[in-house]
Amino acid sequence: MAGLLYALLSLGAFALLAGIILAIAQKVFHVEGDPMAEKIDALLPQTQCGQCGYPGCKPYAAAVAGHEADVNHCVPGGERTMLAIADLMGVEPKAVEQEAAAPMVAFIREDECIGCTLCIKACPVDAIVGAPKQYHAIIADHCTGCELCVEPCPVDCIDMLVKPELIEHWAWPLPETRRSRIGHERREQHAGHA
Amino acid sequence: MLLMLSSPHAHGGDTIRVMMLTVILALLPAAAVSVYLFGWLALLLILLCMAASLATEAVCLKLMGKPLSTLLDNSAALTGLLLALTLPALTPWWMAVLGSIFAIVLGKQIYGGIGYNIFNPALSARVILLISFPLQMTSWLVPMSAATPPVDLYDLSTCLTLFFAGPDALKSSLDAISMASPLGHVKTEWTLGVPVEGALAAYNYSYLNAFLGFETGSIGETSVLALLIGGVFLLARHSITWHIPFSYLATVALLAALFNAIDPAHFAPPMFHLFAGGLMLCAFFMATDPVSSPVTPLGQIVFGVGCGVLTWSIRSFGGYPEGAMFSVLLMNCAVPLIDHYCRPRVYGHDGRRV
Amino acid sequence: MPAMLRNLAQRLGMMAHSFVGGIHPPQHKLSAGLKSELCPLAPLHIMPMKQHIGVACSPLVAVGDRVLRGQKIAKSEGYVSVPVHAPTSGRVVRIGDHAIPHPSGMGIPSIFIETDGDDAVDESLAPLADWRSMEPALLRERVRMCGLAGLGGAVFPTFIKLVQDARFPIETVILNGIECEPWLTSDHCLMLEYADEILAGLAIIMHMVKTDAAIIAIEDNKADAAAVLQQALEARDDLADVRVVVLPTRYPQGGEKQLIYTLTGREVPAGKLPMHIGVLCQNVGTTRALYQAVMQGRPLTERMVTVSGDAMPRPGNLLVRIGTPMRHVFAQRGLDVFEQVRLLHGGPMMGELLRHPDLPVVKSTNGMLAMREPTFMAAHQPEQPCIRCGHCSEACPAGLVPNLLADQCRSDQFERAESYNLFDCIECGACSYVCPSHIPLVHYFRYGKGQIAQQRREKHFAEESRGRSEAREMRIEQEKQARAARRSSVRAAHVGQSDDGSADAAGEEKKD
Amino acid sequence: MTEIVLIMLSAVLVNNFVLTKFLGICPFLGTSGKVETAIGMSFAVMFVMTLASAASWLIQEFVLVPLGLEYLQTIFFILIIAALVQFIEMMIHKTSPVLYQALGIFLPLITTNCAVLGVALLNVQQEQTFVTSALYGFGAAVGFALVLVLFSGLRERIEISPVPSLFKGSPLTLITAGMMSLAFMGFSGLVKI
Repeated sequence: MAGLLYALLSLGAFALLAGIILAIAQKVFHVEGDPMAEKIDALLPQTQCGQCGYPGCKPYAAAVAGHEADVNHCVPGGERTMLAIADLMGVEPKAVEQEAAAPMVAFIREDECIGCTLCIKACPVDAIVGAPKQYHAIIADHCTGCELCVEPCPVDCIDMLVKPELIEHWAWPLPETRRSRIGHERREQHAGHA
Repeated sequence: MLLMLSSPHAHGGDTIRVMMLTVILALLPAAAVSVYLFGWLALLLILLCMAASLATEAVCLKLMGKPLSTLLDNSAALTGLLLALTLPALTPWWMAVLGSIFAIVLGKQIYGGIGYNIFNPALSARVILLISFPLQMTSWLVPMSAATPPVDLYDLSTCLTLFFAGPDALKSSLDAISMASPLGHVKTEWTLGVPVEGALAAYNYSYLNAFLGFETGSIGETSVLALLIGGVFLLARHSITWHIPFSYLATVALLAALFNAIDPAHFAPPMFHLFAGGLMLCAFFMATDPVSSPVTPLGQIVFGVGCGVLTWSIRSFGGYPEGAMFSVLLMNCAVPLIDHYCRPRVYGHDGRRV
Repeated sequence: MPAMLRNLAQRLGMMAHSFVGGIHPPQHKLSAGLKSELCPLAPLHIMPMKQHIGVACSPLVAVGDRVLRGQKIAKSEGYVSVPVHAPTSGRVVRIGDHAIPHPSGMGIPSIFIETDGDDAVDESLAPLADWRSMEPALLRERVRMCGLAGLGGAVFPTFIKLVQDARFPIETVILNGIECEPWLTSDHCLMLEYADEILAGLAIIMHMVKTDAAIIAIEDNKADAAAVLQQALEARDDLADVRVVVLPTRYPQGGEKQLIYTLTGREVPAGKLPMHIGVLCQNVGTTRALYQAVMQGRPLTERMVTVSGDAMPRPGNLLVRIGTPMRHVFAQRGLDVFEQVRLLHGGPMMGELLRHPDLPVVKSTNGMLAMREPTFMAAHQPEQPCIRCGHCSEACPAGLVPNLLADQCRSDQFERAESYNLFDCIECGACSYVCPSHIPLVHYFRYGKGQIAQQRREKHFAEESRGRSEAREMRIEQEKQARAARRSSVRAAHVGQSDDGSADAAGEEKKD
Repeated sequence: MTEIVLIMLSAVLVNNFVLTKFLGICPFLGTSGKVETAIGMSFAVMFVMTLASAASWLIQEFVLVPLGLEYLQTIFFILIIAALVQFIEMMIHKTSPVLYQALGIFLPLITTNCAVLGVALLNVQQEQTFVTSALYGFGAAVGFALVLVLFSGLRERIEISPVPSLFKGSPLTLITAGMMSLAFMGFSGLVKI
């Protein structure tokens, strides 16, 4: 009987001690906010396009950090962004749902624009300039190609054009050899897991 | 047809095939000595290992849908030859075939073929065999250079019987035709309390014999002279650099000299270490295998020193008499990290980088 | 082995300094020692708006304008930029895109000039014969106006290097006559024929950067050029502290960083310029062009081009007007059928493969090579797995480990590639040259560098977008608050009308 | 002094927990994908293992044996380990969120890492003193860290190799671990403890 008592007492006392130490540690090492969300946000392309189903890049980052969203919802970021996030989160990569298209910019056909300012209100990065009853124009260098301005336009005068390729921005493709495809095969294999 | 082809539009003309062939050529002196010592048996072993390696490689290539022309890069032949040279003369034929299959499949093809293996294929097969068949892998046939060789190894039919049917077919036991290797002898005697000098004297050990290759051992590792000729040939042809062999041998010699000076009864002298066992073969042909050794000069020196320390430690303290093979395999594990931390200094950067 | 002996010799102090790595490709200098010839004028010249490193120019002329040789036809649109000049007299017939010698095969805006055959010269720039008494800044402006860019192949605007910075005084001028690329002999030819002009140009450069010390570096396969320059040097009395140094032939000795180390024993720190260690490096061709710009008032409209290759019937060194279609130049040396022939712009080690000969000669064109298809393809055999032999890192003059870098680039591990100093690669091609597996290492590095640059641009753009998006959100928030405040004040006023007491209270609250 | 060296050598190389005793295989395979992760895991395990072996010795000697409660050994040891793991988990979450993410489930799972419990139980079995049991725990952890980091280097290289699809992923990982284990057999008999 005494043995049982000793056992219970010692175990209880030890557990209590451990509990107290851990409680103190919890206070000391308390983590404010979610540092992961910021790290993920830094990887996102900031088009603020909402194609992920969240109202912008930051909310999506927060959702991923909180394990509420998958890593593969960023369409404009494409595979590379997905891999970077998966890498950061330490989770298996998943196939990107939609192929990222070539980078686009919006273009307003000025002669058709009625100056309604609806597109200006829709643009998440203030890339459209103009005043009521005036022609609006897109600052091509600021446009993220999110297409959010296309829908609100009452006269459909906004076109999405492929961003012109500059010789300065031209980059060498991978060599066309059998071995060079290993990297791609590896990525495809990861994609196949989804 | 217009591929995107980047500069340079000139090439020096080196090929994998020629590099591998160079190593095979460099091994010929050692192979010749092995045939002199162990007669037809050595030749059979070498040919069988090479043939089995090539056949295994062909099957693997076929299975993976790669072009069979890859066989012509000579790497499978080299692996077979290297494996054969590390085997004792008494290795039965099936063990040689098994070893070749291990070397090609587990050692190389499983990692993606030539260039991707992590461990030296021949050595990994050798270690698998050693651990699986410890008796056969540590029975050393008495060579033809001995005063009274128990079997005539220059007789083809005797050798064929021995090779394919084993010693029992010759109405003799393994013990009757085998002897201890110098390393094994010293280790056994030490555990019995006999100091190194005494053990060597009892063995009739002679440095000259060991240098020329008249002591027993694995068929290709006996002759220091033949291996040195091959090594110098490789160095001259720029197939290997001096870093690994030099640092490896120097480390073993230094450690041996140091501890021999402290306690000559326990620790064998440096010359003995350098001439004994598979050290020379490992230093010039195994540790220098480009695929499984570091790329950078500093990394190669670190690699060589690591091999040296491990070889000497295992020989002096370990359960196995010979540590050269293990040490190279162990250092193979560390190659990616060595490569990462031992990069050369980059132009315009000082000292270490992050 | 030679590398080992060399390192040993260096350690023992037998050789002063020598860059690490390097290779010894066969020289093939077929056109060495041949007299230069003038390339006849082509009927049409194509002047791309960007022939240098930096910002593109914009045209100053319109279609139909008549231009004179040396007339400025395009002005620079930024600091790192130099203008473009008409190569001969004629009429502007078109302004539009035309392909340039660039691996992408893309075109850039160009001015097309139809030659009238007069070759009338624009004389508006006066020779500056008394440069010794002139301010360096004035001479520097002349160098800029004349469109000078490094003619060794890098085409970095020359005037930028000639800047005087009190913090970094130039101690030594290095005149680069190494020309380590196989086949090429254009600098060699210039040194043999225009030694006096090169030395005069050197004297001007030394005046501009206020130094007396200079080294003329020449490889020992051009001993004749070294002798000529030495002789010309002795004939002058103003260049006492100038030495001609003959170096053992090794590629890439002519690389600016490698040459500076070999000659001075100092390295250009990463991310810095030679200027920061007190060195100025100039190519001999650029130096002669500088002489012409200052002493003759002639803008850069012509350059020496080696036309060679094993498919070239008559190799030679030609003085070619910039903008001349390459097809015209090749035709001068007997090549007009381009089947089974591969054309290279520059030398075989760092030059670019051309898709067709209908491209203009530009300021960077130091050579035009025509290689037979089998010779060319022998250098581009199928890639085999890396056997990690380490020959590439032995050959690398920058101290990189090319095979690991290539692995990283191939599998898109760009951060790691950067930490392995991918951007210190000078793309000399020594690694690919020695690779027994025929791995196109330089190609992988270019891929990696391109991808990293693109990612940086995207990241930069993303950060800017984030800033704009956050600013907008903040503005909307402020507007909302302002509206809410307005609404509440309106409501308060409303309530005040119906009940005086509470309106007073609200008013007092507002004051607080 | 010699004894200390021998204990360390024995724990790190000869009786390596992962490659010779085959303990702690789960985190060995789970966290060796990248060198950085492996290094983080190594430090976590080193911390837990060393402290756990010291603490468990204390508990064994001053609580369990005097009270005759040796049968509660396992529960007590697990409790110590769990508390330590909780502690280090909080610490890593605070100091390195990325490592925290990368280690994921394997961080709390150190609790059930049989190597940790194994070293504590072995210490009791081998009747070590306080110092030697702490050393043994530390040595075992260093051995774990050594092979984990070496292995992660190998895996990073395998990752970019064209491995036949049949062997991609865990099959080749296990084979490679087996080869490493074979190589480590070379150490057998090196230290007789």
